[in-house]
Amino acid sequence: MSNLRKLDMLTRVEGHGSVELIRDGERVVDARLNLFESPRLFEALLVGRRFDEIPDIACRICSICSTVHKVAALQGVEQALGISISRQTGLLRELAVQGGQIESHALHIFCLALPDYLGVSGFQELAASVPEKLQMGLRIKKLGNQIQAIVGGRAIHPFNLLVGGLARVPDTGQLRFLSEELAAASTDVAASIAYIFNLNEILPTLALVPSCAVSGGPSLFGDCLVTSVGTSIPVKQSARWLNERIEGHTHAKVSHFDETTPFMVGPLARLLLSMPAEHVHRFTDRSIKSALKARVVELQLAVRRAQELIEYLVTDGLKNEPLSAVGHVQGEGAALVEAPRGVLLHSYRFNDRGICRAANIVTPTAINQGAIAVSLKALIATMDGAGYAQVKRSAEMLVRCYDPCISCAVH
Amino acid sequence: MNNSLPLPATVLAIRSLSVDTSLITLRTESNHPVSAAFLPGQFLELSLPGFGEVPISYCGLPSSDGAVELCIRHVGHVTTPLKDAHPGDVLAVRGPFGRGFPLSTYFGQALLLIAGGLGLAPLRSLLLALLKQRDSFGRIIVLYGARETGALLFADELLEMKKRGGIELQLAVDHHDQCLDGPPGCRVALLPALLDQLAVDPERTFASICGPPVVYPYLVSGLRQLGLGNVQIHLSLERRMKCGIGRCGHCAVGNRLCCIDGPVFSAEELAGIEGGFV
Amino acid sequence: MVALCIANSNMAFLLERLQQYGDVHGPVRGDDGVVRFAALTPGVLPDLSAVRTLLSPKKYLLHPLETILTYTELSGYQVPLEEPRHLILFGLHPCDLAGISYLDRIFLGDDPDPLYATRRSALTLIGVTCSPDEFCSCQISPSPLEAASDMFLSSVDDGFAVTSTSSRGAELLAGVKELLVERDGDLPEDTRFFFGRATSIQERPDPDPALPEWQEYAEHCLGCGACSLCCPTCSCFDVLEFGALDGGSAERVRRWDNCLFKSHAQVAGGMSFRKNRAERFRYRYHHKYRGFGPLQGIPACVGCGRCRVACPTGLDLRPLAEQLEGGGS
Amino acid sequence: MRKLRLAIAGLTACSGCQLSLLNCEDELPALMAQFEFHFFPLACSPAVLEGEYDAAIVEGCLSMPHEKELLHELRKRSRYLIALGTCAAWGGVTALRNGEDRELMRQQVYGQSPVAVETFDPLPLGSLVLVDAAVTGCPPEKEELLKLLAGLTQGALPVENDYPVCTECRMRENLCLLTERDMLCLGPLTLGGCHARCPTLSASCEGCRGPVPEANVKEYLALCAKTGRDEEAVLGRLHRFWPGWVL
Ligand SMILES: Cc1cc2nc3c(=O)[nH]c(=O)nc-3n(C[C@H](O)[C@H](O)[C@H](O)COP(=O)(O)OP(=O)(O)OC[C@H]3O[C@@H](n4cnc5c(N)ncnc54)[C@H](O)[C@@H]3O)c2cc1C
Ligand code: SF4
Ligand code: SF4
Ligand code: SF4
Repeated sequence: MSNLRKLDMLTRVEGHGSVELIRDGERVVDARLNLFESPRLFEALLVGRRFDEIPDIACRICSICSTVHKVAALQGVEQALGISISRQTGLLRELAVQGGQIESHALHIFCLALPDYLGVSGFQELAASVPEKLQMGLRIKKLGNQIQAIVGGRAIHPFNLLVGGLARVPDTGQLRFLSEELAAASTDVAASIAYIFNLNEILPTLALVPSCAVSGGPSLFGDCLVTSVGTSIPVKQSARWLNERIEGHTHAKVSHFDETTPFMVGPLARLLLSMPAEHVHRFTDRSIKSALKARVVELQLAVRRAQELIEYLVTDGLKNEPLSAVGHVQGEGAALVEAPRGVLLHSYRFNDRGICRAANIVTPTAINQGAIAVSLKALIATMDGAGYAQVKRSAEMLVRCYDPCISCAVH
Repeated sequence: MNNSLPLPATVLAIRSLSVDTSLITLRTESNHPVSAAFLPGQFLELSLPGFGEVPISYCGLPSSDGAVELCIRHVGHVTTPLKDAHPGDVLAVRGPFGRGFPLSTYFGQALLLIAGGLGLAPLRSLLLALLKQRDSFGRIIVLYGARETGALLFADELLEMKKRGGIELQLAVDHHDQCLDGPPGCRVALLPALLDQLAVDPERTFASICGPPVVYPYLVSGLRQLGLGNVQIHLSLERRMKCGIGRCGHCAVGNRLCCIDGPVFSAEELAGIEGGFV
Repeated sequence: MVALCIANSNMAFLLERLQQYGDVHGPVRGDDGVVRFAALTPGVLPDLSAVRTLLSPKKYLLHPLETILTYTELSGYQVPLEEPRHLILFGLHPCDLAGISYLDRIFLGDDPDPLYATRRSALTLIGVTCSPDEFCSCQISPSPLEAASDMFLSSVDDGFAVTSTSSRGAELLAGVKELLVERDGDLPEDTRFFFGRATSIQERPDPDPALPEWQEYAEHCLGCGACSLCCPTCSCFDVLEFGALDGGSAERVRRWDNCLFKSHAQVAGGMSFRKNRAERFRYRYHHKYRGFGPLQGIPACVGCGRCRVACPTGLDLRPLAEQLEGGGS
Repeated sequence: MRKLRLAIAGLTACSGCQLSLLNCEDELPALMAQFEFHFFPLACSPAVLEGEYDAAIVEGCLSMPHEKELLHELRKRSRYLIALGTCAAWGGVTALRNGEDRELMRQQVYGQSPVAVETFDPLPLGSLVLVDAAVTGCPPEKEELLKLLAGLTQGALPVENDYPVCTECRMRENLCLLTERDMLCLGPLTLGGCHARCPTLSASCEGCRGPVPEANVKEYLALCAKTGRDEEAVLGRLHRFWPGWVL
């Protein structure tokens, strides 16, 4: 059991990691996030598989983000092989991704993070202390799953999304049902915003590193990366720019701007880069502790956007379409999509038989490691003199602000 | 009559007979056919709520007060949790089902009861029925074998019957070492070998058999050597059953359904049928 | 002879009228080309030229998966009460009618199955003439099973002659009378002719296990279950019980089974009475061509051809049956 | 009534099986009434194993030494150990290239840099400890997961299926994608229980629930060969969720 105790698992996050405090005598001088998730070597698993298998396998990187992984992989493959998809397919994919966004955010806010704010251990205690809030969160979460299930065929690992289109296009009735549910959910979402913004702060204000997001704003899709320092990087160059490096204490690669500057991706980064006017006044402090607020605001954006998408789809009229044809078997391509936790890049190269020769997947939590390190350092600096347990608790809460998804990070 | 609905049956007593076998006494509605009107060799369907239903042979005699004795080996999904049954627990039963041993044909005849392992359960019911009218039958010979001493069921009861002179009894176990502290007269032998030294009047003897299916071919050929005809040999078969009333389609033996045409068949009926003795 | 006839052009009105007597279901061709028995709602017309549906009408009487008992600590086991909804099955071929009469023999009688009996009593059967294709075998070995219906539609030029064959049928016929026209002429013989004819088969020895066919079947069988699922007379079912999340109540379900599955003859401890697939094929053969228990001597195969069409590897017991059963009696 | 104590743990996996549990939004209140989720690091703090568990429900396969330790520990403390999902039951998607040179694969991802990760070819739980029951699927069906939990409240483990996806597909009267559309549907070889989720939407079964007992791979390959499919490609496809297929 010795090793196990040493593991000291960070809880209420996806995957396996721990926050390690570094001490100098009695003083805590630094902290770092260790990811000891098993590297499943997905990029190697994908090598040798045919192009149409890539998205099915790649989405298994992570369940919470499976829809967005699937879609990013699909678009990466399609980019590589010159496959153009219909408007309908594009809209449905985005709808599924918005569903994933809703589910993931609701899960994080109401099951994983809220206990930090109320000083409880998890959803069981929430059910005892704030049952209506938990119920509200679960209702929103369920809606996110319903969207993913109706479009993707299943809430986790959506099989209905294929290279070039969908196996079965949902019918108008199903979308109308979702539309009604979404309309009904807006009350819950508004109540959630009010509730979350009124929670007591649990962390100090800590300076932020620069932000980075995919260009499309609330659509979550786009063809370049934009940053708070004014850079704009087209998808083709983003893999090189994201510049993954291997660092010793983690199984995940780490990304840095210009070799050295860490940056942040995720809900807060997205909002800071394209803040809807109605929310500007709510994010004046520019601190990572606002990440939860950013998430709940995004919940609202996602619900609205999903309604909009359904409106387009229903107005266009849903029709069964054949899968788009493959343009060429050989090629290279990449796609960027905003996952719930930030920028996600899938990039692939195929040989003349359509077999994958190289795969590169960059995930938000991997990117965020640098930002997390900076935040942890800053936190430790503000807590000089605090006891080990207290620092540890705060450090873990801080890490949770990034809602790390460690399976994604390590894949 | 509705044979599809299990009726409540309360556990009156449960007694362990061996490591994996218990005798459960249930109380059902009094004067209901499920407890009051069955023949030895027939079976009922026993339900454990939440787990399912299994066919179980009657192990005792019909009674008017609703009591039913069942001997249950704890081997799987439904039967294992029955090990933890307590007096007062409510199970459910439906039955009686199937064709039992032809008691009326046995009148005036000598009986050779051959049981292997758990096969004693239905034969105990038969034996009790025979002993109730002891004078109506000739010799009653019981050959009973089990894996090991500890697996011999109802050994005391059988020895007691023997002491009272009601039956002739031969006990046997498969394994030598465990036999040392076995009941008096227990041999180490395989069940078919018990037939070797047996002398019976082949004209006036019927054999009733229940045991593991593997021994059936050997027992039948042994009995044939003793001079018994196929019509004088009755075997109780075990098959997968899901309804007990001839519908689920699992238990057919040749053209017959074990649950309604059996489980007791004559060797005549089974002769030449694929899987009949297996 | 005078026959009452419905013109093809009046079919939609006939169905509409029938809907007053209950839900009407019939063979409907889906977008995917599959023909299934499904609701004939206004605007949905039956495909009366289709030779066969994927599943047989047994799905209405014996659901693929259904709760047969519920259990609560308070009331013990109970048969779930079902509101018997009147259902008119429209466009049944004689083989399917015979299939239903086979199921009736198993599930009705002295001790009827409560769910089956409820549904059966609410069922009206309207048969229709068919034209057998190369997969059908009713014409090769006639069945002793009756192709009994309440009403029957015999194909005549541009329509059908309608006859009632039960009192329920007569009632319906009276109700749709205005849609029918009287016509002179004899009704053509239809495939009902092949049913209810042979009385019983003679005693035959068990099929020889040494025949090479068994092993061949076994090797090519994927064990997918299609053959028995779509068969109108395969009615093996498995029974399972599930406890509920409240920790006390439970439900017992039955589910269509297939004699080619591993567990079909398996008992506690993993021992099986039909360990290999070749043995299981003989079992299937026995059931389809010889009959079990009370239905001994009554071949269950009604010749609809579904199993041959459905089997992904094209397995077909028929040629062997023709050889061993001598082409019927 | 005493609540049943559960340990819910994830080994090498995507957390999808655990998420399937959290996706039972409607049933969570009923579940909380019956169970104490004592060890459930994904959703509850702290992650400390303590005392005995009525059941340990374990997601994921084994691929790192400390996971073996954790699994032994869970086994020791639990009355039932349940493999949740295809990774736990069969190895799953991560075992796709089992048997190949792991160091080479590592280099394909991490290059030459010396990242110190001790991993081995992914193994199902049953290779190390006794598994009392498995709920397969990638991800597992909510319905089956709930049935498992409901069963536990009454002391029952689920009864295994032995029929393939095709059986439920035909029950739903779907068009057969394998025979009518010439698609590489793995339904005939895959354990049923998902109500033919994928073929019902005209998507091929990708075999996510692992092999059905008595799967007839030889005949399946012969069938594929008839329509001109390459055996290598079919086998490659089969290996997606279980590396153990043999002819
Ligand atoms: C006519 C008859 C009389 C029997 N009498 C007795 C008896 O007196 N005492 C006793 O202990 N056992 C008896 N058995 C065997 C008993 O029915 C099985 O041990 C029991 O069904 C096992 O169920 P399980 O759920 O515990 O085992 P599992 O192995 O988990 O069984 C799963 C399912 O398989 C079927 N099954 C398994 N084994 C058998 C079997 N042997 N026979 C029929 N179906 C089976 C059942 O439908 C069961 O629900 C009898 C069987 C038959 C057919
Ligand atoms: S349809 Fe064919 S392959 Fe499928 S179980 Fe029946 S015989 Fe076997
Ligand atoms: S579509 Fe697939 S699962 Fe369905 S019957 Fe055909 S092969 Fe089987
Ligand atoms: S159809 Fe196949 S791939 Fe789809 S859920 Fe079922 S087993 Fe998994």
